[in-house]
Parts: sequence; C-alpha cells; structure tokens
Amino acid sequence: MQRIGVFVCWCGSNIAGTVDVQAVSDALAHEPGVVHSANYQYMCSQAGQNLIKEAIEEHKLTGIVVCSCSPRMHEATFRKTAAAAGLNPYMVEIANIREQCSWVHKDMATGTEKAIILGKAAVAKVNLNAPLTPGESPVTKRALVIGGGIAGIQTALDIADAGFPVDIVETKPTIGGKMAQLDKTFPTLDCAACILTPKMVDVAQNENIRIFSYSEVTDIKGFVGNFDVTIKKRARYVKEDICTGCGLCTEKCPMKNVPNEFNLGMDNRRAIYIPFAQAVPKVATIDPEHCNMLKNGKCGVCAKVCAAGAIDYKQQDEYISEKYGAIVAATGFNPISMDKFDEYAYSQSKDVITSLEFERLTNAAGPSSGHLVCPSDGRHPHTIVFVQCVGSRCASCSEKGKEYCSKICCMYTAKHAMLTRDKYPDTEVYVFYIDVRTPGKNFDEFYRRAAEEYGVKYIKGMVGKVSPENGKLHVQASDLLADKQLHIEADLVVLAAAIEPDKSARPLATMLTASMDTNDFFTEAHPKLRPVESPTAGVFLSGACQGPKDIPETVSQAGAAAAKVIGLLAKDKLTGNPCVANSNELMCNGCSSCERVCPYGAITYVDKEFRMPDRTTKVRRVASVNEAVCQGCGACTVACPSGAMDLKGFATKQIIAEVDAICK
Amino acid sequence: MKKELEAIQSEVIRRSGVNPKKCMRCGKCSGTCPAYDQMEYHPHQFVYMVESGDIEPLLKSDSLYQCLTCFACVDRCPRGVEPAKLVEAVRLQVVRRQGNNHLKTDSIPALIDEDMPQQALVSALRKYSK
Amino acid sequence: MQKITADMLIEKAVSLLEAGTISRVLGWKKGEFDYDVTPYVFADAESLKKDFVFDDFCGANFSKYLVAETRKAEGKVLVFLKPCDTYSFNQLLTEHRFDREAVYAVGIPCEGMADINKIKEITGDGISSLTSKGDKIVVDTIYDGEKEVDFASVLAERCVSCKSKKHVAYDELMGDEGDITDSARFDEVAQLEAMTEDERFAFWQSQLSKCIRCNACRDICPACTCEKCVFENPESPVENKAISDSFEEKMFHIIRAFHVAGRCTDCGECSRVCPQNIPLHLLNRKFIKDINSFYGEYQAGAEVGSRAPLVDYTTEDIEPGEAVMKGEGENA
Amino acid sequence: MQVNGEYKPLIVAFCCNWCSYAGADLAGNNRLAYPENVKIIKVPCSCRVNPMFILRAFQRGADGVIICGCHPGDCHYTSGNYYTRRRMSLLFSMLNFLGIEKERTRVEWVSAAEGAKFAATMNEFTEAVAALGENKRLEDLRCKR
Amino acid sequence: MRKCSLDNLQKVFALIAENASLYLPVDKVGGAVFEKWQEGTSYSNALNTVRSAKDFFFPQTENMMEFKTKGKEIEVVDTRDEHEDFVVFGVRACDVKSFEILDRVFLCEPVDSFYANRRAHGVIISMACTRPSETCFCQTFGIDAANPGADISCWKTDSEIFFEANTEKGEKLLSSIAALTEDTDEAAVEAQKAKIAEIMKKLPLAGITPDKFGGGKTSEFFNAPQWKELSQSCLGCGTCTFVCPTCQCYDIRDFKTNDGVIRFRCWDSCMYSDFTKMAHGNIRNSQLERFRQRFMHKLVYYPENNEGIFGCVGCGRCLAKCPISMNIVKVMKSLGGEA
Repeated sequence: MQRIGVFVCWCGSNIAGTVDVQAVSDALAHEPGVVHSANYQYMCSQAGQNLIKEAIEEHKLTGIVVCSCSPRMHEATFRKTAAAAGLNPYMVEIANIREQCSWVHKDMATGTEKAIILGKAAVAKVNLNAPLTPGESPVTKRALVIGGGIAGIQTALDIADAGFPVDIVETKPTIGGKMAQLDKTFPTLDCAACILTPKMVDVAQNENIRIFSYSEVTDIKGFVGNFDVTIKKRARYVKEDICTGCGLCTEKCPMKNVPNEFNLGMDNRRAIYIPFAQAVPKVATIDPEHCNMLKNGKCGVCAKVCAAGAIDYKQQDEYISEKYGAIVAATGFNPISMDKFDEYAYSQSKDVITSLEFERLTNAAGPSSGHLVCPSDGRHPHTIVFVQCVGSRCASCSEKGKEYCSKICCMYTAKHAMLTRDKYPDTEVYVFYIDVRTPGKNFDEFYRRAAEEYGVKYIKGMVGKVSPENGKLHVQASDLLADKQLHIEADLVVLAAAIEPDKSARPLATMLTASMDTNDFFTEAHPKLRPVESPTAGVFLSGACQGPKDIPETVSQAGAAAAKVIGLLAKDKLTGNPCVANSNELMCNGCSSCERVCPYGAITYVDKEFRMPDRTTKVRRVASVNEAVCQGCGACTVACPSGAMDLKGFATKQIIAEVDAICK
Repeated sequence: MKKELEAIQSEVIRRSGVNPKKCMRCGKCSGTCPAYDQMEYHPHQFVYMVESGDIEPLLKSDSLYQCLTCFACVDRCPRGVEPAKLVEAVRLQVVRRQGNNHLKTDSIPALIDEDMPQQALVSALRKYSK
Repeated sequence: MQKITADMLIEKAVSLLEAGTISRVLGWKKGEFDYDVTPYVFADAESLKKDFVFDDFCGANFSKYLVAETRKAEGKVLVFLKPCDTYSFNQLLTEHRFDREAVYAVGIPCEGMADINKIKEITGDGISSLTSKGDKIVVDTIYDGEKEVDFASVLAERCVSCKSKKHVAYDELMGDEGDITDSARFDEVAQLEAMTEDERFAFWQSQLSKCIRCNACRDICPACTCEKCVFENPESPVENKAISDSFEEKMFHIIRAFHVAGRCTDCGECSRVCPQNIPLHLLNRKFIKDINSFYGEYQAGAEVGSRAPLVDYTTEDIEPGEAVMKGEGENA
Repeated sequence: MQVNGEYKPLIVAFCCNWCSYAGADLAGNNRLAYPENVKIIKVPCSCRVNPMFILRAFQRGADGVIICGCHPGDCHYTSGNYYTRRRMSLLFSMLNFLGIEKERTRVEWVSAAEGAKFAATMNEFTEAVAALGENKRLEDLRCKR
Repeated sequence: MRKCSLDNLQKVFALIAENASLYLPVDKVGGAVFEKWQEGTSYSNALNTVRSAKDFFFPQTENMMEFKTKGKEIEVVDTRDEHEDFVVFGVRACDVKSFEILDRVFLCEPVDSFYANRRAHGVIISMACTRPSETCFCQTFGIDAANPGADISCWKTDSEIFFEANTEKGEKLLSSIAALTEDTDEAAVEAQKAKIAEIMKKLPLAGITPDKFGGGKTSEFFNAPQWKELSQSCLGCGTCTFVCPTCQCYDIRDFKTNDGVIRFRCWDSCMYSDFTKMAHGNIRNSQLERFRQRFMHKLVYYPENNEGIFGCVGCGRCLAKCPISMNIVKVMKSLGGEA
C-alpha cells in the first residue's frame, strides 16, 4: 500500500479563484492510500517545494500527487523536488486543475468538484505507480550534418571546433549551398563568396570534418547517441583523392551544352564539371546523363587529358555505414516553381526571372560576368520591375503558393533594387509590394536607403499581369495609394518567389522519425524554448529546413544547434525515458503484432525456455523490448492481444484506475 | 438606412460566400482587372468597402455594371477572396431592390452590333436581369 | 458426401508412418454416434484403422492441437487440412505459433460439412445411425425409422457461405484443387447493417445475453492462441469469469472480436461450438467486411507473413467518423 | 450520468501528451470554456488507447468517449495516430453494428495549437452526447447503484 | 391424480402465475430455454432446455453482499434477493434428479443459505419424457424418465395433461389449481409409462452402466492410462460444466463498483486453468488433471461421499454441446463402463 501525499496548489488566485482548494485537499485526504493532504499558495515556489520535501520525510511518503497547473509546466519541477527528498521521481503525478479546470470553468462549485475528481484520478494512478529508473545508453561521439549549405557548414565547424568529429553529407558535388550562388548579402552588402568561401576552406581543412559530397543519406536506424546511418556516395567517376581540381578536363570535354544548374540554367557547362571556382571539394564530377563515354562508351577525352589519372569510368556508387551520436538536419530551401503563376509570363519570356536568377545575373562569376542584361537578347534593361510576394502569403485555399511569409524577399529585393540603381543609375526600378517587412538589425534603414537615396520606386500594390509585347514586357499593376492602374513597359521583371523546404526533407524526416509541419518544414521540439531541436531525441535543426530565415539567423541557429550537439556528445552516457514498453514473457505468445507496429524497431524476439506449471519446460518465442530504443508511444500495448505488452508509467491498470476514478 | 445597409452588407457576404476579411490589401485584383479604367470603384476597393460597410456608394455606382465578370481577380487573388463574386452579389442586391431589370429586354436590339458575340448577349442578360 | 474417403486418408497416413516421414497423425476419431467426431492424435496404423474417420461431420479444426503437438519434439505430425483449415494454418504460421518443419500437411478436398442440428430439425431426435449416400444422408431413428435428407439442405451455415475450396497451404494435396468461391458470406452482416440502430441493439442484446461465458468460442478459435487470455489473467484489469448485468458478455465478445480482427480467417468455428447458438461469426465477419471496405480486400491466412490490417496503415486511411458511416453499408 | 437528479453527460477524453493534451492546456490558457463533465486522461499517444479503456469507461458510467491525438502525419511517434485511426474506425463501426449510438464515440485530431478547436470539439461533442441521453446500451447496472 | 385438457393449460399457467413467478421451457432460436410465463407464452415441446434447470437454485452469478466505501469507511450491505416464490414447470426427470445431487452439496452443513432459500421458495413441476434423444442415458443412473418426480409429476398426452403431487408443496399448488383440473384414474399415464419403458430399451446408450464406478474406486481409476488420450482432445472450455445440471462448483469474486465492492459468486469450471488456484499456485496444472477431476468427481468422489449416488444424471447435454464431442459416456466406456 502506498503512502500518498496530496499537495493542492492555489496558483495565487489562478486556481484558488475558481476552486475551493481547502475542499479539494480535504476531500482527497480520505482517498485510499492518502496519508497527508495539504494546500499552499504556490507549490512550485521554493517554499512550496520545501513543503513537499518535508512532508515526504515526515510522513514517509511513497508517492505524491500535486494538484496544480499542467504537467507540461511543472511536472519536471516536482519530480526533481521528489528526487531531492529521496523519492523516486516517477512516483509523482500531477492533477491538472488549472489549465483543465480552474481556467475553463467559472463556477466555484463545479470547479471544485471537477478538481476533486481529477485529484482522485491522480491518486488512483499513483496507487499503482512503481518507481522507475531510466535506462542508460552510450553515446557515439560523432555527429552527422545533413546538408552542406551555410547552415550545415557553420554547425559542422562549431562542432568540430569543440573537438568532435563531424561528417557533412551534401547531395551536390560541392558544399556551399544557396549562399554560394548569391552576389551580395543584405544589409551590409558584403560579397557572399568573400564571407562564405573562407568558411568552406575551413571545413575542407578541418581535421575533424569529413565531407561526403555528391552523397545522400539512404538509411537511418538507431536512436539518440547511437544512430546507424548509411550514406550513399554516388559515383562521380572521378577519384576524389587524386583529382587536383585543375579543371583541364572541364575545358576539354566536348559535351558543351549541358544546362548549368549552378547558374540556374542560364548558361551551359560540360558533362564533366566543377560547379564553381571555389568549390569544396574542388573535384570534377562527371554528369552521367550527358557524358558520351558513360552513355555510349565513346569519347574518353577527360581521361586522356587528366594528368593525375583521376578519371574512373567504372566507379560505382559506394555505401558507407557510420555510427553517429547526433544528427543535424540542414537541408535548406529552394524557390518554389513558378508554374502556377502564368500571369507573370515566367514561362513565356526569358526576361521574367526569379530573384535567385537575378543574383546569378549580377554576380561577377555568373553567366553574364556580372553585367545586368536581359537574358533574352543581352541588352541592357532600362526598366526593371520587381514583384514581391510571388507565392508567399497565399491563402491555403488558393492552392498556388505558400501560406507563410518567406521572410527574406523584402530585404533581398531592396538589395537588388539598390544595387541596380547604384550600378546603373539610368535604370528605372519599380518594386511592387504588399507590405515591406524589415524587422532586423539595420534592415529598415537599408530599405529606406533604397527608396530615399537610390530612388527605387516603391509602389504599394501588386502586378496583376505581365505580357510579352514587341520584345518588351507589358506590366499591368495597381497603385493602391494613387488609386490608379499602372501600365509599365519593362525590360526585365524579377519575381520574388516564395521559398519552400528542399524536397529531400520529407524522406529524411521519415528516416529520422522526426515530425514536420504541413509545409514540410521540420517541427521544433518547442517553438520558443527548444527551437533547434527536433522532438525526436538526438536530431537537431539548422537553417531554413526549420523555417524561412536569412543568413545571420541561419548562422546563429546553426551555432545553437552545434551547441546542443556538443552538449549531447560531451556526455558519456544518456539516460533514457523510463516510461517504456515491457513485455511479460510469461504471457507473450510471440505473434509479432507488437513488432509490426513499433515505429522504432525496438522489439525483437528471443527464444526462451519456460518452466511450465506442470513442471515441464518449453521453449517459446517471446518479445523483448530494447528500452534504449523504445520511445514509449504504446502502440504495441494495443496490438498485443494477450495483454503481455504494457507501458511503464502508463500501464493498463493505471489508466483503467484513472478511468474508474473519473467515472465514479 | 444604416440598418438597411447593414442588412445589405450581410446579405452580400452571405450570398457571395466571400469573406472580405481575408483580403490583405495587395491590390492584385485591381492590378489584374481589364475594366479598371472604366470603373469608379476598383475591385480592391469593392472588397474593402463591403468589409467596412461603406456600401451606399457602391449601390449607386456604375462600376457594378462595368465588371466584366471575367474572374481574373478571382483566379489571381492570393488569398482566395474572389472580388468578382462580391461585385456580382452587390449587383444582384441593386437589381432586386430596383424591382426591375437594369436592361429591358426590349432595349437590347438597339445595342447590338454585328460583331457582338452571342455569348456576350447571353451573359449580359444573365447579368443585367433578375 | 465427401469425395475423399476415410480409407484413402488412412492409407496415406499409414504409408507416411511406415516411411518414417511422420510420427503421428492429427485426425478425427469415431464417436459414440455417427455424427460426433473428436480430434485425436493417432500414433500407429492400428489405431488409425480402428478409429480414424472422415465423413460429413469432420468440421472441427486442429489449430489448438497443432500448436500443442508441434511443441513436442517427437518428429513430424501429419495433419489433414480442409481448404478452410489451411487459412488458419497459415495464420498460425504468420504468428509463429508453431514450427512449420514439425508438420506434414496434406490438403484434402471438402464438400462442406453437415450440421447435425439441421438434420435433427428434419428427422427429429433419436438418431440411431447416419449414412452418406451420394447427395443424400440416410438417417435411421428410433421413432420414425429411416429418413433421407438432402445433403445440401443440411449443410452447415458456415459451409453454405464457404469462402474457398482452394488450399493455401500443404505439403501434399489429395484429390482435386478447388477455387476461391464467390460466396455471399457478408449478406447476413449487411442485413444487420440495414436495420435501425435500435433493432441492431435489440438483436445483439438478445443474442449476447444468452452467453454463459463457457469460453468455447475462444478455446476453439484458431486466432485465440494466447498463452493466457486477457479475460483469464488475474493481472489484467478485465479478467472476468462471469456474465453479469449485461455488460461483461458485451465486453468479452467485442474485445475478443477486436483481438482477432484482421487475424480471423472466418472459419466459423466460434458459432459452431457455441452451446447457446449465438451467431458469433457475425461479429468477426463485420470486422472482415469493414476491413475489406475501408482498407481493401484482405483475407487472413491467404499468405504466410502478410501484414494484418490492424498492424498496418496508410497515410490516406479513412477517418473514424466516415468509417462508421461507411460501415453502415450500402443502406446508409 | 446523473448529477443531483439531472442528466449531465460524462465525457472521458483520452488526449495524447504531445498535441491534444497541449491543445487542452491552450484552451485553458485562453480561458475557452467547455463543460466541466469533460475529464481528460493523458496518454503518451492516442495509440495507447486500448478499446478496453473505452468500454471500461462506458461500463463505469461514461456517456461519451472521445480520443484526441495529433493530426495524421504529425504524430510525435510518427505513426501512432495512424494505428489509432484504423483501430477506432473498426471499433466504432463495430459498436455501431451492435447498436451502440455512434454519436457516443469520436476521434478528433487536435494539435497543440488548436486550443479553440479543443474547446469547440468538447462543447459540440458534449451537446451531441447530451442529446442521446444516458448511456444505457453499454452500462453495467452494478456500477449504477 | 388430476388432469386437465391441454386447451386449459394456459389457464392453469395463468392461475399459478397469480401467486408466484412461473417459469417454463419456451422455444427460442437455438433451442428451448426457461422463461417467465406471461400471457401468451407457449410451452415448448422440446425434449430439454439448452441450459439445465439448476439456474433456479444456483444461478450463474449471484450477488452475496455489498461493501460500500466512503473515504476510508466500509459499510456492509445485505443485497440478498432469493426470497421470491416461484414455480418451475416442465422439468425433466434428469434435471429433477440433479436437484437432489445439488441438495446434498448445498444443504449439508454448513448449509448454503442462498441455495436453501431458493429451494424453499421454489416449487418444481416435472414432466415425463415421451421422446428421449439418442444422447439420453438417465436410466444408467437409475432415473425413470416416465416417473419424473419433484413436487408435482406431470404426463402429457396429445390432448391432456396429468398431475400427481408428490410433496406437501406439490399438494398445495395442485389444490390451488383444482378449479381447472379434475380427478382421473391412472390408466392413460400407466399406458404412457409402459410405452416409455419400451423406448428406453431401444436407446443407443441403454447399455452404459455405472457399476464399475462408485465410492472407493479412486485408486483403481486415478492413474488409468486412458486419461491421457481421453484428455488430449479437451480444449479446456467450460461448456460441459456450464450446461451440466449437476456441476456445482463456483468461485467467489469481488467486483469493484463505483462506490464499493460487490461480492458475488459465479459458476466455475474445473476445466479452467485457474480453477482452485490458490496462493501457492494451482493444484491441477495440466488439462489431464483437470479433465480427470471432472469425471472422477462425478463417477467416484461424489458417490463416495453420498451413499453411492453418482454425480451425473444422464441428461446428455454435454454430449450434444461439447465442441469436440468428448463426454462422460466416452469416458465411461473407455474405462470399462459398458454392459
């Protein structure tokens, strides 16, 4: 029989205003097992906690019930309190009489009655609680960063600097990500390459970092501290360790007309290529789709010109298995497709471009060597129209774009407009906006400078239609403040396309058993308090895969994720959640139902010898739970017809005791 | 009068099925409207005026009949507000309240020229009569 | 009348025994009357010849015996499987309830089994002998002498709606292989679905209140092979022995049906053995019908290792609210 | 369930720890009222809810049972609510087949952000159960003395 | 001896039902059951009910008392309800005999007051069997289907029904329906008895004899090798015990209500794995032991303690209902009980 102490919190007037706390503690004092019942103004305060500690000692309590706010608020607090007084923390149950009682009911009588019933349910449960001890598991001191953009780079560098080995897996032939494609960065206008490429070099040179470029993660098993990951290193047909990155092959390759994805298809590359000059690793890659040698067995020019002998047409995909203690998702973003925005004539005219294409056009290493030209004919554009919120802030019912604000467009559009006016004062630049959102350090100043000093014409309104006419673009738009419809003959239209998570994020989330929101952004464990952690233990989030963000934000989140990873890897052992499934082997009939529903693969089967009541022995196949892997969802408990599978902390008997108490 | 206008407002909202509160004032409807120049009140203003209850001027405005019901605004509105349906709903209110049609069937032949497509006739009849 | 005779099976069993392929035979033993057969483990040719029987009354399935016998390490057991038995056989294998290597399975054709109660409805009580004769059964009674009944008219209910004459598991097949039949086995369920809620409740209240909790349905059920049933386990909060105040029997039958949902092969044994003649198979069939309609056709036991619908899901599954409406059938 | 001679439906709500229980908390934070006869039992995941719990609740005097979990696709354990969805689809269809009023059982997906939905769902469900009257068809007379 | 026309039977029922609840076999889907008579309820012609008549004195579940708890206080509440007068009509000879077997258990010291009260308040009207089934073997245990006994014996012909009171209770009841019955000689009944006797000889199980069994035979049969093969088919369900008119084992259990505990008893079956499970475990751990217990009890232990009376009445219910057709007849035969 338990000796239970009940502690009813007033929460100032939050509870006591609607619940007669004295009546609650009096009523619960008569419940079976209860030997002490008290109430106090603020149970979570130091004084309140001391009250609990003293009672545990004085009344030799074996379990306590705290009637207070939601367990989501203070369950951990009271568990620590209990532990400090020598009581197993899992002998604590919380009756939520604030969020689920005093705050939703107005009448004192009903509130009090409900609080008593909730208290009784908690007492009934504690009566069946058993002390639980979390299991321990070792930590593999190596981290995996998935995605080699600025987010992944920064996370990897920070982890490596703390002395832990890190692997970066990047699907592209080089790390660098979107930032490598940018020209300048707002609001300081420093050149993206100038600040990014040194970091890329740092990564390459860091002894603690391995880069798996042109690779992808194909399988993840295991759990926090002990992930088993399979990485598919795609064949690039070039021996990475031998290639010097001299680039001769990329000049001699006869396949000249491969669209260059780095420049968003605005120019061409060869079948063997290095994405850009500062690529890391600076190694050539053969594009098997376009290489004549790989397709038809004819050519072999690159092998002939390669002095190092790095070309290997027979190279195969390689699968690497590695163990990691922590995984960071840094899969980044992409602009959305413009397919559904036909009104802007993106598919009809080469002179309608996205902002990322604009970045490449103005980048000195871009297809036009930094000269701002119309992609259709190379002429200098005199009138440029920027359209904001293309696909951002769309109602879900419109099914065209995204409901969220893409956050970065206002600022990069201001940057583009400003840079254009700075470099080409003869251009007319219009920016059509719905709202200009500039909450960031020096952001609004930047935007105002574009409008005030650089003469960018900011027009409140939207472009309704763009139509190519006589080599020009006829832009029809509204100017809401002037209450006019505008008709502009533009040379170039730049669309600030909404951004969305990379397509690889969804399958990765499935492998990680990490949750995602409806937009396929990774969900954080807590939107405010745990913003860089996934709810799945050991999985962390860095950069735009968690939500739209700019470079400074990405870098700070990347650092934060690294700090969390370092905190994890610094531990030798992890203590798990003790509320895990356990199988009563005597009852288990080995039917495999539980194994099939377990999302974590925590259940395996073993043949065990049993001594039967009739003094014979028999060998039976029974389920066995890996407590370090089990996350305690309880799916197995219902799949099990014989009731052999139960969940510690949420045992069938405990839940039924609660049901009984509530239904009295 | 105020009461009556409120009644019209709620009737317009109910009949059109449009929630003008969804409008984020981007003006894309007006940017897209082919009849913009003919209209006294433009699509985005329609939405705002219905939302704010400023319906009286709309009832008197010719804009009601200038809307071509081409649905470009409906197609392009990023928030799914559907301004054309609002215009139609206001128009219907006016037509009903007048007790007669905006265009009499008899007066139609005079307005027809040879190039007018059959479709336009039918849609005009639908639009201008009860 | 069965196309295969006891003599043919005895011959097969004896030859396998003699060849050393098997050490014992799980079969049906002659009873007191011509209609009461008992599952029995025959260990030698002599007892087989004396007592082995196969006739129109060999309905009882061998699942429980198979689980028990294969745990004895004494060589292989020969088991004769009618088509419906093979589904249970596979389902037990899927759930690792016995070692396939310990069994030699011989598939035998089945023309359906007769229901003695149906026969008695025609002939009355006092049966002194029964003989199958083509498509007739000749019944001799102490009151009215000899009577002939059509085999088809006394076919057990579960055989009338037989789902398959095809064997899905065997080491060896005797006779001709049949086909999966296009049975109307869900008609009864559909009729109940078509009733009003009140009518359905009245129907089941009157049926389930007959239950005496003898557990025969559970103990014969090939899917109920738990080491210890939750209703019998003192550790379980639902452990219960008695029927009482009209709740416990509902709890028992709902939970039992739920536990075997997706695993029940629709063998119909539960209804056959119920001493109170409760149509328990309708509960299981309701689940099967719903599973087919919600998640696509699924036949438990058709394939070893198939994933039962309740331990599976798709992200597009029907929502419970819609499911309940859909579960009311075409009539909803 | 009778309270002072008046019928007040007793609703047992099983809420998953990660979404719906938090949603209920949010309803509380926003002071969104719902009937006091809604009593919440926390489970780690909606897939922890055994049909036995539901029947037990009815046996002991509940008039309605609702299971709340994360929206499909959002389960903290990735797949728990998908199993819940299948299990409850079949169970509730079976209860309906037995003539138990289908309005007494429900599954609702309530996210941690949907405090308003939680309160609205509870109000609506309570009303629906209230309209049915007391649970007679799954009652246990021994519990009603 | 009294008689009345079958046309008047409903009137007799109505008259009896004025003073006590009257139960009689009624045809239902799936077999006859005892049901309370109401206007229009018709008497079944079935040979026997699916469940035996023991329910009237020894119901499947019976509340014994209730504990109400309030806080930490307990109040004991008497919930007994076995004091209602009732009449059971149409009980067959086998079931009538079963009451004697139950009486010897429940009415010996210490007397089971629940059972005793029900016995005291119940009047049994029996009915002779004219068409026994092939599963009947009551004669094995010296029961005369033609002389069913109990408080009142009845015989039914095509047009009439004959009553003969055997006890004081029976006399009283019979006199209460005197207005609807008339005196008669015994000729018709004697003719029927003779006819029944002829039929009994023809029954297939007529040759089964209990002579080999009885008190003092424990050592002879306990370790008989036959138990192994007899029990191997047994599924361990409780069908035989629950349809049996003489099985009298019960379990006492507590049911937790919303405000206390109901202590009730319910039928138990020696075939169940948890039968007689005690703190140290179970005394009969294999199905063989449990199976043997049931038949040894009926054929050896019971007669040993009850002057040679066997614990079986040959009603044949277990023969008809066992899922795998294992039954006492097969056991007796296997152990040598065939003439």
